[in-house]
Amino acid sequence: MDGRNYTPAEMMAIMTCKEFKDWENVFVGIGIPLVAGILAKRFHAPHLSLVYESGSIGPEKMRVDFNVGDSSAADYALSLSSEWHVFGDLQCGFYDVGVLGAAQIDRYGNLNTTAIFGEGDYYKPKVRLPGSGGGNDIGSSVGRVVVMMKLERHRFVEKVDYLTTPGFLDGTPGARERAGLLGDGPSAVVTDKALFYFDSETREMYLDTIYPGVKIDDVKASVGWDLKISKDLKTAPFPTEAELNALRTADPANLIMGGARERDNLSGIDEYVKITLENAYRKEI
Amino acid sequence: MDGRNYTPAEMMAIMTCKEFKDWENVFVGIGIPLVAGILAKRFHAPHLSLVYESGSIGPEKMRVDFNVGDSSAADYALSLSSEWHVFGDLQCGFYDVGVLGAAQIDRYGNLNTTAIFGEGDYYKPKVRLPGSGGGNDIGSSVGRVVVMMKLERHRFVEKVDYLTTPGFLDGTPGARERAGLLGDGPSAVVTDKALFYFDSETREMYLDTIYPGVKIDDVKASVGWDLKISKDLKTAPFPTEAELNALRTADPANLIMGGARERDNLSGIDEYVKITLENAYRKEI
Amino acid sequence: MMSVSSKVGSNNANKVMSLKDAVSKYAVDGSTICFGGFIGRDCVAVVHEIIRQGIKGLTVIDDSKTDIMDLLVGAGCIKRWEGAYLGYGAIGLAPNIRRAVEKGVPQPIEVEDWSNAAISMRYLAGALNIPFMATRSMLGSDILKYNKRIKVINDPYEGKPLALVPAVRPDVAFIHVQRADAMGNAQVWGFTGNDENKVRAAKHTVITCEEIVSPEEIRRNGNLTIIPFYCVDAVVQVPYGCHPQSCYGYYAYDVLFCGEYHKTSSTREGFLKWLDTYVFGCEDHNAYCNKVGWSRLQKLTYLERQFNRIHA
Amino acid sequence: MMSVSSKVGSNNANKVMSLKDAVSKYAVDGSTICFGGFIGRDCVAVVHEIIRQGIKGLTVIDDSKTDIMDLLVGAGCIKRWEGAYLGYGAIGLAPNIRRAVEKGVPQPIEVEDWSNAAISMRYLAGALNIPFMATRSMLGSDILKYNKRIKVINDPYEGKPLALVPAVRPDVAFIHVQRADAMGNAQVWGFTGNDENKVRAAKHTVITCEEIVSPEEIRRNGNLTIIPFYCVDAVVQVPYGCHPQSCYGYYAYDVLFCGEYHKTSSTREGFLKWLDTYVFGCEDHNAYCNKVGWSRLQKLTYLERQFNRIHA
Repeated sequence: MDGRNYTPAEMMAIMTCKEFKDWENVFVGIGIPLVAGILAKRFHAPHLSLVYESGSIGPEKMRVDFNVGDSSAADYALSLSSEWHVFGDLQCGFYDVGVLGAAQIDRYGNLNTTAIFGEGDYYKPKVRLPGSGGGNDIGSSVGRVVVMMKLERHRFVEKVDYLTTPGFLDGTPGARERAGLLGDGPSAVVTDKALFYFDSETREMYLDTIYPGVKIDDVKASVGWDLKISKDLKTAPFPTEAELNALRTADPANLIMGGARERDNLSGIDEYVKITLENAYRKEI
Repeated sequence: MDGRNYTPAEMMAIMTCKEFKDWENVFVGIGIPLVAGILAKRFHAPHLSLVYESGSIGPEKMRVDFNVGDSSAADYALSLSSEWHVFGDLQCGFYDVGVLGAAQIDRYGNLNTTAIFGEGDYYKPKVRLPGSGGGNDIGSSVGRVVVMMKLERHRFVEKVDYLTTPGFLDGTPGARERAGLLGDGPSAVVTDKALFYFDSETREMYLDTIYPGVKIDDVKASVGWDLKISKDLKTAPFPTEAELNALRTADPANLIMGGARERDNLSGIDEYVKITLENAYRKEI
Repeated sequence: MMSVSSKVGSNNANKVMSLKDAVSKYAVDGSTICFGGFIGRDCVAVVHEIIRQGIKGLTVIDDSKTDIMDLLVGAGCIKRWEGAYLGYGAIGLAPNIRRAVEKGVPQPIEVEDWSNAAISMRYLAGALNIPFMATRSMLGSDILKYNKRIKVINDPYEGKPLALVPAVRPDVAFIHVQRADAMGNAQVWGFTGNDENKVRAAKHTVITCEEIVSPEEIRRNGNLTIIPFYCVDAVVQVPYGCHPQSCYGYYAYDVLFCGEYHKTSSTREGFLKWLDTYVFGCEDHNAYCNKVGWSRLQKLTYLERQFNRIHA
Repeated sequence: MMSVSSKVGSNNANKVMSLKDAVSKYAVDGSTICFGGFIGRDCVAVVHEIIRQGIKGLTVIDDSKTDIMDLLVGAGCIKRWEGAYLGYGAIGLAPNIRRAVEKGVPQPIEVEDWSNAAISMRYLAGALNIPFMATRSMLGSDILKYNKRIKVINDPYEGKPLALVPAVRPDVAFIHVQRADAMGNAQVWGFTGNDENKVRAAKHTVITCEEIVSPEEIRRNGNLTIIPFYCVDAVVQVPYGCHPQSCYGYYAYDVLFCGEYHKTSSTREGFLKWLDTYVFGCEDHNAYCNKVGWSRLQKLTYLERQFNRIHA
């Protein structure tokens, strides 16, 4: 294995992890965002506290979570609390950063996780999506939002079909405050090909960093509006071997990063238990 | 000791205890009401659950509480919860009966625990009282209220100076419901001389039971309005020796029933610890 | 005006009953229900029994309940969902929910969108017996646009926009916990979701638990009793009642069993076969455990206890 | 608009400081404060230190806080009380409060009346960062008549009368707990009052505790951590910090010491002498414990542990 042998999902997790600062409280959703949180804790942000909407605050991450309500989310937590308290704490401003995925995003970082209308509408959508979950709440009140999604033209759209989670709304100054929202809104969009930030004046998403081997024209072609590009466009470094190793140890059966099909590579429950225990991250508790 | 050798306060505790039914949840305040709850549990209502506004639900009463927030209030409780949850549960209707004291009461059971105006007013009262505490909340939402107070003419008044806790308000049908109140209001007033109930039609307090040796005229003279008397006026039995014994064991240093001055009868902390442990009510826990 | 007595079940020392009786008594056709836990501590055994009994026309009001909702929707038990999330993150909807919403198979379901914080606040309002709660969520979003039961006001103290959400008062809450006594005092370890509020908001509560313990055991750690007896109507001992979901301190998530479910349920036929095997083919939860295999369940307990133990 | 960062103290591993420093930093003249516990777990050591430092002009917003308010009022620290209860049941007001309210000695105090549930809801609103909460208390009473900050509305869902009470956001909450780690994760045994909400509503929180323990000890029982580190600014170890009040699992109520206080404080002179002996005459809480006598304190611990033990 070397640092150039990695999947787009792995690159996305590693780029996301760098958006967290040490000592922050991160409100994490399930899947890749969570692995990014584990990774940050094992590298530059050992004092990061993860918070789960199920009510777990500051667990030690010794095994990967398959969902935000997996009992693993509660492993040696500093505080085992309630869903409503955690959302109250979110609204109080105690959480610095949240990570969200979406099916659609617009240039102001507004997100759709509810429905793709297609020829239809909200009541007869082409694709019904899961809904807000805690996404709207996080986008409304958390310090800043990091969005993780695949860079595809049908996802980066001029206007989202359904605005599930507010970004900068219409982008006018003070739009969030006028609506009554507390958090500072989206700060970064991490994709499988490039990293985007938001202009502090216009609130518009711009291309900040491109990943190794990706062409600017590919990125522009994957965005449904005339994308602005940083005057100081950067290229991301390759992931390090240490990062890739840590990532693969955190998700030893590759069930999160690799997805559902990886389950077929396991012979059964015995192998799964064995792999989990062999790769458990042991801190002295 | 025989059953005729008792204080008015002891009679009041024993009469109050009879107002509780087995299996009920009783929201208790401090002092004599609490001793009445302990007593009921040791006699006819062993499955009574006591609830304290500090957040304790269903403790075993092995020692007396000096206040509703004494750690004794939490002894082996079934649930140790919060003040706000207990008040929420009160508002949900989970508590059958509450016990309240007051400085003034009117014929409709409205209570004043805030201020005696005298020549003054709310802002310059003759006597400033403790305030509502949880009294208003209990009177608003509990199933029924048992009031405990001394029978004195300056307490049983035509109109309370300040309505801290609603009884039947102006006594008109549906007055409580119109105000938005949930509980059924006062059911009994237990005093040191007699027991009063409320007419289910007129909502007016009437004399139901007189204590041994008390004269009706004494009772009438102690009430500031033209008191109605039950056609079926009863005389309370003397307390039994068992009741008095239980009462005195529940409060072995006589600090609740006897009041503050009884402290001087104790030689010091060693004697207090000894008396408390010797009289502790031991259930197998 | 809610009568005081409407929320008070009879207090008695022994509320223990069978899962079959608890479900048939409280999960009647057309009722409104909710479930405890948050994926972990999901009421899976209860859901199997609801399906086994063929209960129909249920409304579920809940936060994120994908796994058990997929079963209930696929089995045709659900009329309406008021909630926040039905899905598997990037994967999208669960298989039966997708078929119901996109093709009306086995039947269409009504969906009303809320956020998780909104549902949490709706249960908090129910638990306090007040008609609504305020939240700063959903402002500026299309959730408001399509859900007219959310009212945006300028609050009377600060004059700023605020969303109001109405209380929930479901007919019944099913909550799985680690330990309860026969009277219904229920103790939870791990995150607690909205359970403490659901049981207070619901007209009836059924507790399923890993272990029924003595009241004396409960009294040793009253701080863990987040559900007091007076909220509870029935207590049922159902060990491994959350499988294949996790139960903190008792057993880990069965990721492979869930994987099989997803694969099998990707077709309607596969799902029906799955139901025949694990629900209709098992007369009760014990039979389900037999079918899953006690050795497998023990391994999940072993795995969990390498990470989480209950200290009490 | 409240900035997000205004409520977030710096997260760091070690917030331990002396009681003297914590009080001088957070209980500044003119600030608005509240205290944890509910008579049991009263912040007595904190109150002594506030008096020792001569802090003035405090507003206290709280439920039932008779004992510590009597000290603060008598020492002239209090400008205003927004609360529910200052008294001893049938006995009436506490001695210093009576003198302040009835005779303006040592100075008058402003009093605004609420009920305990109303104060609880004001803190719940603060903890959720919403401007108000609804309650069915106080309707039809004179509390409403004299307190214009309680707004009676016909609620927009059911059309029935309802009282709204505004959120509290005190400058600082002082909370005494049994155990906390240096980062501020605080665990409480016994009833919890409104503590979980006070720390979230307050701009700053100071935890005093019987014992500072390791984070590993906290992690063994995360369900008891009702106060997470991010609500906390300072952690102070103050054994017997509630004496003469009780601390569940640690020591019983000192009824005789309280009796002496009442007797002595029945005159202003007696109270001032008491202050000289137990507050000004003790340079810190350790000196207070010396004066009370460690043997006496140990007896209270012995007594408490005959009834309550912490199982963790």
